[in-house]
Amino acid sequence: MTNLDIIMVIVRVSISAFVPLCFLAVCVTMERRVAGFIQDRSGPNRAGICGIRAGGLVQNLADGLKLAFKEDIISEHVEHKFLYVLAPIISMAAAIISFALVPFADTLVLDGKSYVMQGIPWDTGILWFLAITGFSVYGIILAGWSSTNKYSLLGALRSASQVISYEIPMGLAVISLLIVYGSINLSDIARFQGQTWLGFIPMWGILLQPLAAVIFIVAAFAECNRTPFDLAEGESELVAGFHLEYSAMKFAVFFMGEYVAMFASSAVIVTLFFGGYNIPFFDTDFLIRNIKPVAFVLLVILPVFMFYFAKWIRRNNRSQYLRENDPRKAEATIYIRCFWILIAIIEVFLLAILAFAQPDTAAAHLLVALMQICTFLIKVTLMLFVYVWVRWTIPRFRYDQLQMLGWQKLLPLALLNIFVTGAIVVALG
Amino acid sequence: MTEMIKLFVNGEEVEVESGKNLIDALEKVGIEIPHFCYHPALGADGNCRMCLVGIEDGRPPVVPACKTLAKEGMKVLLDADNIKKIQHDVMELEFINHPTDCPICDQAGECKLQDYYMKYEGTESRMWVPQVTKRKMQDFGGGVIHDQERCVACGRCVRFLRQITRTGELGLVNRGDDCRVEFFPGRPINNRYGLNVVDLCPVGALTSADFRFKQRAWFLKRAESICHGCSKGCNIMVDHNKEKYEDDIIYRLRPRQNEQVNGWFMCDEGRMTYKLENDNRLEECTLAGAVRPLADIFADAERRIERATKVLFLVSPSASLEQLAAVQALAEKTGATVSAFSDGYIVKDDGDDFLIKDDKAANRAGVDLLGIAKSRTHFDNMAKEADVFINFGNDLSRSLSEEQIGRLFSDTWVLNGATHPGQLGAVMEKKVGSSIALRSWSEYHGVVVNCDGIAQKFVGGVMKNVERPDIVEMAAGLGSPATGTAAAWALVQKKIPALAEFGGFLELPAEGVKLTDNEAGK
Amino acid sequence: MYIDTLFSIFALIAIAGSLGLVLFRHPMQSALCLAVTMISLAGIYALLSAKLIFLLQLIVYAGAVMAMIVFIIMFLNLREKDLPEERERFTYLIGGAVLLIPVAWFMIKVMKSIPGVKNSIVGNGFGSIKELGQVLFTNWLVPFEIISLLLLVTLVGAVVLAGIRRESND
Amino acid sequence: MAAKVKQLPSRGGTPAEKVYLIEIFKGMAITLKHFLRNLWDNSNLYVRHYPEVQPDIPARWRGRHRLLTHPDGTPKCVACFMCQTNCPADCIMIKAGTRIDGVTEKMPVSFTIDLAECIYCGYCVEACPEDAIRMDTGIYAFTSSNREEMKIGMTEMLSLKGGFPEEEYQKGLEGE
Repeated sequence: MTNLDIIMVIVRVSISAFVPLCFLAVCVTMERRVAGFIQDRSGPNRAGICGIRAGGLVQNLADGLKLAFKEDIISEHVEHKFLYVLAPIISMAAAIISFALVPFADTLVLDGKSYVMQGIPWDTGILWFLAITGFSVYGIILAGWSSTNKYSLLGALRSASQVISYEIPMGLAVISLLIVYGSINLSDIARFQGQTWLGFIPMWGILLQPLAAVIFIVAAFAECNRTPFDLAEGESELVAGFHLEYSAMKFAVFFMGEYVAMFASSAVIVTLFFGGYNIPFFDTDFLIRNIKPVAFVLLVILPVFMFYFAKWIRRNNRSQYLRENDPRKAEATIYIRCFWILIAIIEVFLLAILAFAQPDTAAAHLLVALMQICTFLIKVTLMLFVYVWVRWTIPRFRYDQLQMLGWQKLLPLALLNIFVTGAIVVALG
Repeated sequence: MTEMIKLFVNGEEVEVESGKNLIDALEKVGIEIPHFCYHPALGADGNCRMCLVGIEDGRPPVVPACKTLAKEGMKVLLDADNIKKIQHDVMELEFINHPTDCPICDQAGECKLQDYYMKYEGTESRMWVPQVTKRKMQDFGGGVIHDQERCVACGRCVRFLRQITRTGELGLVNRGDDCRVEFFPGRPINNRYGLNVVDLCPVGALTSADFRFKQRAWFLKRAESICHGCSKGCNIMVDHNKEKYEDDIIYRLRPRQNEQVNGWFMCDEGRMTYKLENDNRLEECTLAGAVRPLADIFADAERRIERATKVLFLVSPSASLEQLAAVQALAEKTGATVSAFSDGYIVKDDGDDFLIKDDKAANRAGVDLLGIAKSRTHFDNMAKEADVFINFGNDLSRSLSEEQIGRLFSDTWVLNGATHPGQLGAVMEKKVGSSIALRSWSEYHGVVVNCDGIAQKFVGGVMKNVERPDIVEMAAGLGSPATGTAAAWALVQKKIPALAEFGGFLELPAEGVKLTDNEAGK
Repeated sequence: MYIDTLFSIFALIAIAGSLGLVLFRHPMQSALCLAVTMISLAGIYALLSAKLIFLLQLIVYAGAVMAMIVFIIMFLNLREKDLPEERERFTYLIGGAVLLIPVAWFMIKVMKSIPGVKNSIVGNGFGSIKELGQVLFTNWLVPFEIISLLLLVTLVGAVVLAGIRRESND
Repeated sequence: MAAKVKQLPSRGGTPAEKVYLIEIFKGMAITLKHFLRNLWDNSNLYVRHYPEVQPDIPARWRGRHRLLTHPDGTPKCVACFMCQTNCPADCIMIKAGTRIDGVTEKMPVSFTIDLAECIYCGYCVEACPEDAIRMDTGIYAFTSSNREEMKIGMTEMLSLKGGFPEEEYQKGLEGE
């Protein structure tokens, strides 16, 4: 192994392990602010360090600190303390590992060696995701059962049977996809979606397999225990469901596990149905061959974008009531300056590439990989937004409705989809 | 059995006892005739006119129910329009000068004026002339406070003091709207049954200075109990309440009707015994001066009883039959001697011919029935020999002086079960081996036998914050075969066959069971 | 070397898991130990480059079957006091172990008699999904379909047996 | 005043509605519209920025309790226990005693309300026969770091003043 190999392993693993964790902050902030805006409220807007509130991000920091320093209670009546502590760890670990096989950029070629941009460079792809998400049910069952609390137990019962039921339509939806893509490797799948159809329609999963997309997304919502399928928590009837007895950091781990699972399933949805890391209409080869024009376009677009972004910040970052020398305006100025400095740095790099880089060199490959990572993350963020958006739109299902939907609607539809897809694929040769 | 007769009320046939007036006869079958001045113990006076009822085909057509004997075939009208108008008009008359200060009146909640207003009147006042004002907060002596404005001049208090106590301190003076109850100048109420007038008063005119403003009547929980103040065993109602964050406290004792024992009344001393139940109670159980859990004390005492050559138990003559039987059973098991020495409970020449007795122990007859020795010589002899002495709630300081107690138990290990501190004398109690805080009579159930040989049950409704064992539990903790009240009751039934027919002590009739003299001999 | 170490680790975990399955008193703990064994077995499959079997082991056995078992144990909601008292379990365990010694000895003997095969690459793409699928759907098509049918019949039978009987309602 | 009843036809029967997804997307379009509007310009939010912008409270608002006094400064309360009897939260604790200021016979020796348990239902105000307790102080925020401080006593409640003019308060009562 060369040094480059080792560096690449570290980079890949850290991206696949830490990006989901970093996205926690994005998820939580988005959850709150989107909820606020949808309901015509403002969301968290108070917590700040020296007046810098970073759009609500500091609130997460405050909450994290609170949860970390809260008293960690394990009730006397908890008989199996080890399992009780193990439960949140399982759900968090399963969530993080399930992201390991999702490619976040096309295979990177450096010095003639190619590196698969996944946490674990393995080709079992989507089956791995299905296998690992199946484990998260252990965390829920153990949490609910070892809490020795009827609400927790009921929550765990609901949650576990829900996860087990929805795994089936999810797996069946994936099968019809696999018939189309002809591979279970997520990298292959992503690359497949980089092609275009008739020259202008990207061959995304959502267009090839709309029914499978709907089934998979619905099942993914259920697997993550998200509204409208969050009966496991059902605070109105079950208080808080399986994590009722958990406090402080153990609760926080459950909480984070849920968001990481959301991130992972968003990533899988994006990879399966929304072209993965591909920038629409531009496949990797095209970008690498035309690195100079691409860099130039970026060079122009970024400041223009920043200009409007700054205007937006100015408009919205101000106090909502009469105030002399509004400190939030000063705050907005700081944000804008920071962003301009960031843009300036990126511009310098782009200029350097424009000036010195040749097509098909390491720099070109790296720039494209970075662009693809950004694209991937933007797509995942949009998918996360859909999660949040759905949560604040659709009310919770009743439990029998939930099982009815899973077994009587999604399962037959998924089976039908397999038959139809198989027939079409065979007919088209 | 009394003879039953049939009569008609509002056209419906009812069967009532003969020889009673209409109010009493119909009350037995659940028909209420409103009245102020009539009281079964005081007889009919007929001054309030509230109990006027119609007699169909009778002459006169309207009669006071309190003065009319129920007769066979009588046709009584209660809901005729003219009767309703009479009731309404009487109520209106009573309210002309009534101050309507229910918010500050202690009677509110158990006031006949309030009840009858809701039932029989319920209209706004038509008066526009100023009300006649009279004296308020007049001290009648004997702990009775009088409010002349609230008085309905029914004369119950006056009649009670004339007929029952025969002291006659009160009288009705003036007439019309100036009529009021007064005591004769310089002679306030001064007898040992004076507070009964507070219970007799149907309205809030007479209130007890002791209970005044302490608690509202509707908050009070009631427990049917027996007064433990003397051997008469008056039937009482224990009115207690546990306020939020506070202890369960008895606010007052009221007499409960029992023709066999106390009629309708009780003495003033008896009323005040509730204070002993509330205040200055022993709270902690100690072992060698240190507060310890009950189980440790029991274990220690049991070991000492086993080792001892001679053990003496002292029971209280106020303890219930069950408690006595439980201690007896423990004594039989351990070979100990039981004494109920309690000469000090008898106060010479204190009693009278009405309710108050010399003997201040509630269950001395029961002690005799169970055959427990109580003579002084027996106790002295045993005390000298004993090396373990266990007191089951006997207030020995009443019978013996501190030095006497100290001399008797100078080299004896003592376990003192007591309800109040000082029952073995202050000096002695510092030296005792262990002490157990016991429940008092308002906190346990049981049966006591009064001086007339009537066995009566009582219910303890008070639940103190500090949990204490009662004597049955203490005996059981020391190893008595009677492990609970039910087992102890079975032992009692074995000793006293007259009680054997009742399954549990709660099945005893409310008026008590008269034990004949030869029961004691068995 | 590296593979051997991993194999030993997985084997040890599998053995520890199965021991735990037998030794723990509480069914929940036993079931979780079984899950651990299943996962470590999956690891051993992976070492044998049987990719599909590895994944199926994870999805079906560790994921679905064990989750189902744990789920049902959770349903029973057994507490320490509900468990039967097993006074003589250690006697039984030791007796069972003693009884198993000849069997183990026999097994070892059989193992040793099998001619050793050198570790060798068993063809490119061995154990991958594509290879397995091709074998299944060409050479073994008829048995595969028959088994599918059998499973379907079982499934329908289970549903029919578990279904609500409307007649008994009235 | 009777509640306005609006009858809506039962929905969800047509095939398009039974597919459910279409209706979900319609709903999501509504929420997205709100989201985008507020994201574009957050000055339309229906939010009062509370500590800085104080709410207007009507005279009928049930805030913290106060005990009223006669013009001569003696408490109107006669310790009749009506409020305590009616309190559904069991948060009023009164000790009564003989009156010493000569107004009537009875007065509260202590009058404690445990605000931690109070549910601000206003039954005490309605039950009071003397108009001695009111919840018209206009104080709606009450916090404390321990439970004991949440109990307010008689002197404190007597010292509080009404937050509204008397006519406005009476008008509020009539409105009910």
